[in-house]
Amino acid sequence: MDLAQARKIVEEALSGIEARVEEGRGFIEFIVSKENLVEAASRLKKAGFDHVKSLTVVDYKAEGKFKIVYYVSSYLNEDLAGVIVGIGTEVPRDNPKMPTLVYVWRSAEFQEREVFEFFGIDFEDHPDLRLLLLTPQVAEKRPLRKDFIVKEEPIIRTTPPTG
Amino acid sequence: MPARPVVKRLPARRGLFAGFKGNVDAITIGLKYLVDPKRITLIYPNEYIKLDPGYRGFIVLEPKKCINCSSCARICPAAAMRMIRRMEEDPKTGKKKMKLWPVINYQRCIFCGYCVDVCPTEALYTVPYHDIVYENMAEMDWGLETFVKPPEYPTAKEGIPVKYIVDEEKGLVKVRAEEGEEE
Amino acid sequence: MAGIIDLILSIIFYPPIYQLVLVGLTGSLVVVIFIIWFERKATARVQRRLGPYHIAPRLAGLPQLVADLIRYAFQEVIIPRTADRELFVLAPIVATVLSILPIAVVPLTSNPAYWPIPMDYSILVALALTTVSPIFLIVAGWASNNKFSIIGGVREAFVITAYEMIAIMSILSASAAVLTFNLVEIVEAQRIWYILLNPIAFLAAFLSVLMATSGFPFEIPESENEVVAGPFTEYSGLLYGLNMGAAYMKRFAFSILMVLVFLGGWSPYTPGEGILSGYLIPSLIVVAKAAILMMIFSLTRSIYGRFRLDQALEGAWRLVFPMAVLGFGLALLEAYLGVM
Amino acid sequence: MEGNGGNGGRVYVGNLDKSAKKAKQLVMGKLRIGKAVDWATAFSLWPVHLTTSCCGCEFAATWSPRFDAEQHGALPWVGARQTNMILIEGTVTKKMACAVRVTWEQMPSPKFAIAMGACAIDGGIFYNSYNIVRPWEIIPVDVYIPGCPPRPEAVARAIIELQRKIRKQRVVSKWIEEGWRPDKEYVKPKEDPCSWWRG
Amino acid sequence: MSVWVYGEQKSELGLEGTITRKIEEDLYEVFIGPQHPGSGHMRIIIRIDGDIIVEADPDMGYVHRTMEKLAEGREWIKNVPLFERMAIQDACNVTVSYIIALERILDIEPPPRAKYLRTLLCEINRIAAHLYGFGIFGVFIGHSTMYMWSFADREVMVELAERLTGARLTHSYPIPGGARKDIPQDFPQAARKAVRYFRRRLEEYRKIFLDNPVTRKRLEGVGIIPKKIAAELGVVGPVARASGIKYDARLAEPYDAYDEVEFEVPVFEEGDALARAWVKFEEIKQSLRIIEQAVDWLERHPREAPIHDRFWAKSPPLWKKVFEAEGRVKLLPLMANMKLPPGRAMARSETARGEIIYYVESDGKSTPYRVRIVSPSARNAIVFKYIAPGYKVMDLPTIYGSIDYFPPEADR
Repeated sequence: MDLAQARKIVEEALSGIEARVEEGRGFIEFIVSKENLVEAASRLKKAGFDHVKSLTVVDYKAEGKFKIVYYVSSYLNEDLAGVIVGIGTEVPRDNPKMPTLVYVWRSAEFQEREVFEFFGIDFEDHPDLRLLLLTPQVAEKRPLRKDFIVKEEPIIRTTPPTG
Repeated sequence: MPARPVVKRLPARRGLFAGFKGNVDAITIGLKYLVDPKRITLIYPNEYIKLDPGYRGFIVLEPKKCINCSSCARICPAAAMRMIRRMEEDPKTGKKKMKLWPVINYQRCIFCGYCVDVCPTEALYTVPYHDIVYENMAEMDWGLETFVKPPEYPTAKEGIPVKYIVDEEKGLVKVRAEEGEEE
Repeated sequence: MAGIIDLILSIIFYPPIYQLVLVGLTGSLVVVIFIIWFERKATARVQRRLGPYHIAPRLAGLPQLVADLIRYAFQEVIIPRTADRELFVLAPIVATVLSILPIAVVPLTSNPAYWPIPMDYSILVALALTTVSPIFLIVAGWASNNKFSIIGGVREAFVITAYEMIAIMSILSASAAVLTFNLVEIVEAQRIWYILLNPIAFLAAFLSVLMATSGFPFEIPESENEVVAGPFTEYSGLLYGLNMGAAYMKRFAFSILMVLVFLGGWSPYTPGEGILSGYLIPSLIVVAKAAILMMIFSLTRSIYGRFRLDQALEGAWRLVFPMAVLGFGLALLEAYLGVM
Repeated sequence: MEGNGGNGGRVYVGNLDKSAKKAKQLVMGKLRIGKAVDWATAFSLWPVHLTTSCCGCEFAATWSPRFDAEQHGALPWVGARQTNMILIEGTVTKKMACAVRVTWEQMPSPKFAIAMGACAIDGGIFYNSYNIVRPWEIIPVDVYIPGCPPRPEAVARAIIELQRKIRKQRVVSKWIEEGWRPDKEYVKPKEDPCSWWRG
Repeated sequence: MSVWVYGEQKSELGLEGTITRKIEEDLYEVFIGPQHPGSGHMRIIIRIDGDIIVEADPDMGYVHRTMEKLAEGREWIKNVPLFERMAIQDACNVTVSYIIALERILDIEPPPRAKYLRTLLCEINRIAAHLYGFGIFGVFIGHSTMYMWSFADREVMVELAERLTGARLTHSYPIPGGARKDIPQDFPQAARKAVRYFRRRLEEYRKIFLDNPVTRKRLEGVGIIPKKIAAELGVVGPVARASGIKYDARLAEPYDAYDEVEFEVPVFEEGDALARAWVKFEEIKQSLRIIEQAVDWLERHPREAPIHDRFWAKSPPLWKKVFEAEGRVKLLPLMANMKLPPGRAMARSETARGEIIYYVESDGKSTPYRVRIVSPSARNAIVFKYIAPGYKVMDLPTIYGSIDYFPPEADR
């Protein structure tokens, strides 16, 4: 089962919904609009993709949007297990809100809490949207956004060594 | 397909006396090791492991070989190896020239050995011992003078060197390092 | 001047004081220190390592326990503000004293001059006294007002319901076999050691004593992984040292009782007259046998994990209790056949 | 003198601290107990069970049969109340700083701290992370072990150096005399590490 | 507050119809906190009703060392030692999929010798990590001999790794294009001895740990995860394979030399803590087989630099001399700030605790634009919330130890 076959399966599963397809090395992803994300996700679940492997959010500061992709695969259906399919959407940077997919894939619950505290994306009616990893003071700074800068130390050293 | 999943079942409980036989097995194994423990303990201060030269221990600089290219500072993942400016007058031309010398800070060094592997002239080499501890932090931030000579190793003065060889019957066997005969 | 020495000597060798102070306190302290050292070294041997060594390389680390005790003695004793102060301090002290009490009523010689109390109901008195000290573990758990210690205390209460009945029944089976409550007669009747005549009762007693002093398969009240140190989570310094000692002293008291009942007490040696052969040597034999029995107790630490609380209770009631009843039935059968 | 009996009850006690001071002079002065206490504490440094980060693997290897730090008398123990050494293994994050500080304050008094690994000294490979705290900012540290993770012999060497330091500088007997450890000044963390918990 | 609670009596149709019932407030709330022998570097807040856990809420993040944010500021090769610190017991398995993702962006294939060297070290680390898991599992159920024995035998594997790479745990052995060191001369003989020693030793483990009546009673029927629920919760590694899910990253997408070595993936159906222990037990036996095959292959084939020609063809003569003398592959100074072509890649590898997935995006600069890591323990953390309720308080350490949960890897 390589990526081309998987692409056909997913396309005919998402027949009604228009989706932008992007290829990467080792995966394939479908970007749909925010409204029919839940619909696309439940269709994928019926097609056999039964758990979320990784919920990835990339902050494109230049275009002013977040790209949120749920990379899913299958456990129970062996030949779908070899391939990773992404289903995602794009959300503006200023007020990032999107519907939660916890009721479709329960395995996304902890990763959605993590994305909420690192990027500040608010998932509507997520059952238990609390901080997972960070302390409240650090979580306010939304650390994984591109405008939170972590400074590196220069190679040339100014302070004299003490030893 | 070279790898294939194999479905197995847990060993079933073998009737009423399974518990009794299980207890007897566990106790005999325990007593077997009580009688002959096959110890692999290193009695640390009296013996210490003499590691083979490939081991990534403390790092030492040979100033003559160093060409001040600072590639070791660029590759250090923990920003432990950094360059300091040192005004030196060139013996032939007598002019004052500012050179960059690498200096290591063991408060941050993670002993990954990247700097040793990337140095174009093999000016950095690793010393095969690691167990040196400090009581105040300043001693770990080394200057150029301490960086050029290997750190003094207190354990070598107190104990006899020992080596571990992998063995079929006891797993690891302690062997005296120099002569290599059975400890 | 001579009068005073005789006075002191008679006080020391006045049986109840001698037994409580010398065999009880100092004897159990020495045996407890030796047993904890033995337990750590034996477990280390089974686990292919060395155990305490550098403190005295020639003595294989024997003073390690002395060092631990001194450290506990000179460490700061913290009494939390939220704890109930008086009970918090009293509970470990009373638990330690009460766990030694059975030794004070147990005969260590057949020579009537050195019996601490009239001996005709001694086995009942000894068994009754063994049931008193666990209550103060629960009090310690409640007084330190800490969630883990309360759970630990409640678990101690659960475990008492499991082992107490079995311990009493299996040890009493000896008096059923010899048809007397007098420990001295039980010891004298044991030409063949009672353990050979009734191994089932011995096994039941062994398991119930393991449970009483939280030996390894049943280490539930102080099991580290749920309730940090059980009832003693809030204790530090000398109070914790006392608590840890109390568990081992209770085991020492129980093993002396088991030695008298199952292993023939001072059996090879018949005590004669005078202090030395009438009292000192038999009590040394009994204490030595108790130490050996405790060494066997401490071997389970390296072989077994921990039972869950409900599994321990179920195991006790479904397996060990029928064993005790069987032992008692066997004892009655032997009494009927007049074996002893 | 009437002391407060806590919740309402009255407990009559003598002047406790005066008699305690006299007993201390007697014990320390004449009976030379100080040397024995130093020797005893040196040989029974029990580390508390607080794994702060991934150096915990080498902490577990140090007490494994091959390196067996129990030969120096150190036995990893369970609760903070019954131990006298804290071994900080690796990085201390902002959340863990609260746990480290609270555990440090729960431990009874003559207590020592060993910082194990480059992360516990100056942040190691996570030097510029926003979620990291330097342990020497929250508790006074006695011995530092470089390495990431340091070899188990380095941890055993740290225990031996700490033992020598306790016995040579008579740390515990000074603590008994003065009531606090003179060789280590009190470390007050700049901002409260548990603020995120109470907030 | 209404809480998502479902325990033994949940409906068969998986989780869509989750039962919610109001929890009365007077439950006893216990913090199994960061300083607690029953939980590693995390806190589990449990509400108990008597001895039964009604609700368990894992409070993670005590070892969150911000790997993803730091990775965006560091050059490509500096991230290898950074990601290795997630789980230093199996350092090779954790970093090898990051390196495979880089190689997919660079579009290069490491030479076969480098593939076999990486697979060899990955399997040595898998056995070491499984034995570490057994050790901690032994501590959690009070069986200290299991902790001591598995750590004593883990030292054999750590000794082999030290001979091979020069460091005990943090080898940072894979580099883009290959591996850093070739095997020393006496390594194959030592490896075969270790394999024979382990085959005999595992029998004794079964007797004192897996078949010991006390341990067996403690593990059987605890933390049962049925196959449908395991797929729904997305659990990984031994936890999934113990519930009947036939999934392994080495099986689904073979990387390195896993498509040439012959091994089995053990799968059990019971789904309880004992099945998880048995899965790890069988996996150690399979890893021993792989080590033997890898060592035979490496011994038969000639010794040549285990790195891609792109970094080896142009290297100065000193590189070749050092490789002949010590077998050590020196790095080119340009590797310090190597620029990757823009692209996105995803790679997964099977660590001892489950499958780790890297999403790497580069925009042509010398530092990555975004690295997303989902580690196995992060995906297993959901077991606490949904499987622990309904069991007893003393079962929590058993469940914690059986899923081999390692917080530094879960919090990244």
